[in-house]
Amino acid sequence: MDILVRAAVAVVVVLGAILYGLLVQGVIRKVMARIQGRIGPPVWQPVYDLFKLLFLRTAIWHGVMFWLGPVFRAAGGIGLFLLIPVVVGNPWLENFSFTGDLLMAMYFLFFGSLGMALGAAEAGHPHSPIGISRGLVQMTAFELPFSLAVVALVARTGSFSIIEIVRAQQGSVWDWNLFANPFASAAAFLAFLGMNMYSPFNIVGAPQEIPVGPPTEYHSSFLSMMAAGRSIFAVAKMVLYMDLFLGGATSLLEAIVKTFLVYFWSVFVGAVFPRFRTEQSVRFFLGWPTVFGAAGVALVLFAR
Amino acid sequence: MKTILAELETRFGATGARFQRDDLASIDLPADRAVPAVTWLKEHTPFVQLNHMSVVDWIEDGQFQVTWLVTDPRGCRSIMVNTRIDRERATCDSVADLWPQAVTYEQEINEMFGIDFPGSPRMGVPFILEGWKDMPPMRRDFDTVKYVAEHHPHRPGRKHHDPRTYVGERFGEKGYLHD
Amino acid sequence: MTRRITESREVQLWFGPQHPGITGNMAMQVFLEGDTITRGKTHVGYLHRAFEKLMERRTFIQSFPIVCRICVPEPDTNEYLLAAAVEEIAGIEIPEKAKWIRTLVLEMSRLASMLMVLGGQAGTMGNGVPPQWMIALRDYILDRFEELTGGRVYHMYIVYGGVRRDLPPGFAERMEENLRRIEEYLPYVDDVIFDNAVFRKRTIGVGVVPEEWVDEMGLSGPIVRAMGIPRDTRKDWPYLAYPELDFDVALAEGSDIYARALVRRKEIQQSIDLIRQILAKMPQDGPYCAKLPNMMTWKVPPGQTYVRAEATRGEMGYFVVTDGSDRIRRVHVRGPSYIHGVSLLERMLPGTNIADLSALMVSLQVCPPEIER
Amino acid sequence: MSDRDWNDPRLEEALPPVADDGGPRPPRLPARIEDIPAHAPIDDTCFLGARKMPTPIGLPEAVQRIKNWIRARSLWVMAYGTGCGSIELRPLATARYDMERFGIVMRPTPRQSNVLIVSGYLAVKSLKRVVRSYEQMPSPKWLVGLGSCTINGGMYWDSYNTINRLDLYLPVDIYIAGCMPRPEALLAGFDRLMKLIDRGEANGWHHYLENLDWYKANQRKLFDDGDMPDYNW
Repeated sequence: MDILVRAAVAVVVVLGAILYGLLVQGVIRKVMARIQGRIGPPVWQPVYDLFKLLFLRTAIWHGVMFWLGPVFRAAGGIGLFLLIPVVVGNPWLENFSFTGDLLMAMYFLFFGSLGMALGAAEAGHPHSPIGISRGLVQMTAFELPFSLAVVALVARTGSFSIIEIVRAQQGSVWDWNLFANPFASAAAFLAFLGMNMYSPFNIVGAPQEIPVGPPTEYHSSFLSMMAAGRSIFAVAKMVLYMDLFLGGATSLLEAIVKTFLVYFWSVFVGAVFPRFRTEQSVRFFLGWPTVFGAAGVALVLFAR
Repeated sequence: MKTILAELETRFGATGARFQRDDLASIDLPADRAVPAVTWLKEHTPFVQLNHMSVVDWIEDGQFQVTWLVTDPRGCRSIMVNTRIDRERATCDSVADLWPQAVTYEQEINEMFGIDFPGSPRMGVPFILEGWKDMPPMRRDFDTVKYVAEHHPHRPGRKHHDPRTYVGERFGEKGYLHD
Repeated sequence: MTRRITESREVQLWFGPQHPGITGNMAMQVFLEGDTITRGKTHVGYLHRAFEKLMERRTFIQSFPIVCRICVPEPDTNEYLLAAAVEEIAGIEIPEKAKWIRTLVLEMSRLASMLMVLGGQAGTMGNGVPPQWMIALRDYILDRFEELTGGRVYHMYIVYGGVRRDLPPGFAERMEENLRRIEEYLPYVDDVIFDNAVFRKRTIGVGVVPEEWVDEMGLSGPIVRAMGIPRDTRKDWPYLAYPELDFDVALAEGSDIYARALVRRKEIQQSIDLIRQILAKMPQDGPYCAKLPNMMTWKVPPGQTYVRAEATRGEMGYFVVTDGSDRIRRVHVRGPSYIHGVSLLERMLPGTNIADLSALMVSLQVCPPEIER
Repeated sequence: MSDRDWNDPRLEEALPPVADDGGPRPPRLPARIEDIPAHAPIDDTCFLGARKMPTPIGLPEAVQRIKNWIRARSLWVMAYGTGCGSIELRPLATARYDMERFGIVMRPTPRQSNVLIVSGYLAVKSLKRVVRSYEQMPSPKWLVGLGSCTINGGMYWDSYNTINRLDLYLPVDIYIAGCMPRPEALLAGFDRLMKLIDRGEANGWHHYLENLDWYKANQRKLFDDGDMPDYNW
């Protein structure tokens, strides 16, 4: 296949993914508003905000790393998304998945946040370092159950290729890892709460404590780039979880439905809980989720 | 409470003991005996709370009136201990070592009236005002209208009415309370 | 700031004045080691309007539009206290019905303010749902206020000698309907706030006020009741129609943020019951305002008094001095936040986690306008 | 939100005219954002790093229209309760008068907000912070004066600590009168502001940068630079 065509298709897919992520955010704001008894913004509101931020101007200078922070984040999101097959069997939507892409995905999951932390630390605003330290601590905490869950899946399929994992789950619904290995799924979905940074795990950008945390000083087009990166990052995470636990998708509609369900899991939890303190959230992730992850690995090993 | 007032009169030469309500008494003390009296009330009587501390500017007599309101929280009684100090050399003993929140009261009084409390921390530390260059604003002789005319220009076209005449001609001489 | 971060072990953080975790408009200058505050200082004065200076320039009746602005969420306590102090000095007896209407208004304002602060308590920990519900519920009370007084927030309803106008016909029924609506929602609020595992984790044992500070610093209100000490101005210094109403002081144990929130939750129910009692026992006829001289030329004999009432935040007091002229000589507002917000908060800052700071501030219910007036 | 047509000329007449009262008032500016001169030279003598930003020119009319249309639909309000008017912002943001319907949300930091609501009286100590917050906001930004106290001092006209006219120190795009304005009044004011932005006529931010010296002179009458708070974030 011509590489140029692949590149063009990839660009289109990435743009579509960003739009989809923004729309998901809009729907989520609508749902939250309904929970709070309000009408809520139009579904297109995140798109408006993105473009409005593009039309703002900047008048401050914090150094090159500061401007590169959103770039790192967007790069992490796009890199993660392009590695994960959205629709298995569709040559255009399988992206650039290859054998062993799960390892790359594990790496990219945290690359964006690390680059973001590098950039935000340049701002000099004390909220940024506090938020960064909180974020990195929490990241290391929920990485453990997530890695254990991934190890369990890999031990089950015996392959690091996401496509292989998806293929292993085809057939009936009971072949999905969600039901085939409930412990690993529980660990991974609890880690997903921390990954999405909705409450009770939104300790990084806690508005009442350290207003919006690391991105305090970001504004105008840099904030809009960060919003785009955040949206595609969210989409990539949704797709990854769909592929790993919900048996992937064989059509675009199926993919949309499943990713939506994956994301709403964290929203419904976040709607009713206040925020953890940092050490409390670390204790949480090193508690039951880790036990579930270990149990998932044990389940696979004894099932052999 | 009568016995305590009598004690104050005998021990500290207090005068003018009177009952405002049956749970609120008021007593006057000379300036040098006031803080010892308040200390005695805190140490030897159930009046352990400093509920309020205030200053009144009697510019006609050239005096400041300092009032401590000490309260017996269990018996639900209060005594207003008043004293008069000279308005020119305005210094008064501090009670900051008796009650920690008195630091804040004395800081504000020092800023708003210019009364000095020797020994109290945060004397001269700005509490409410910032970059204030005029005289202490709560003194009676500080003319706020003149200050406003100098510093905060009005929007032209704003009218002022004297309520005595204006309300009279608007609502009749009775005033508007009885309709 | 970058210099401080790299050079010293402490990070200086200005918590406010522009900070969403701050109630009102004040600032806390805190020094952090990690997430823990080592030392701090409160800065007030951003809302100073010089009420006490302005009231020296106003006639007695003109003071009402000013005093009700002293505390924004709960203006009626200020109006009542000024009226009560001046009436005591001038020796005015207010009619029986005025007493009951004043009690009703005070309880309504307590209920509205209590709803707002309980929602805000959950909001400071990132739970956005209860504030939305509670403030929407508070609007029911504001509607009744609007019907009764004409104003949503500022009422200027209590005047010398009584109140400004009578209850409109059918007020009790509409009030009862609103109270029922509020009581429908309160169980959901309990589920989201008090039965919430994360909320309990965050609040129990956090922000404990030692019991010996009560007499030492003159604390009052829910902070004291959360220690299990039954101290309520409405019981201890009975005023208006409170002695004729039966209610018992809402208490809780533990003296932490959770206990204070629990006290507020109980007092919401208490206020609802009290409003029902008042509307039931209130005399239906009779004058609502005593006969008064012409307010424009009214001169009050010289005197000096201190009156107190139970606001939502604690004991609120007015120290009023008159000198026989037609203007107040001196009025000094003793807001509970004056002690809770400056002295107590500064004393509790060291050792507090930065994550708990705004929660602590809301649970002390600091109201900056009444600190600096 | 409201079925009123703000472009109705009769309404324009009904609005109070700009008082031609000899009071201190900056020079007028072109009404539309497109008519503003391209680039004003950056002066380094300005205060707290407020810079005159060039207005983009050469853009076709349609692009400006689209920009304004989107700007009007995403207003981020800075959550800074400077006065007692902010008590009515809570009902405005919550279930009864839901301002998020119109894309108006509260943002906690000035760097990410476009609209600054000065909710009521401003003490001098508070005005310093408001000026700093306003200058930290990225352009284009709008300022809403809420309550009578920002218009003419309201009931605090003779208070030594509150300013009487906000528009001497900061460019006010729209005033909402009342003490305090009801949430409906706030919604109407926001509606008006959106219409102005949509028509590209709400350019008080540019007015501020064009007449920076005039505004700074007024501010320095109240406080000098050395008197500003020591933190700059």
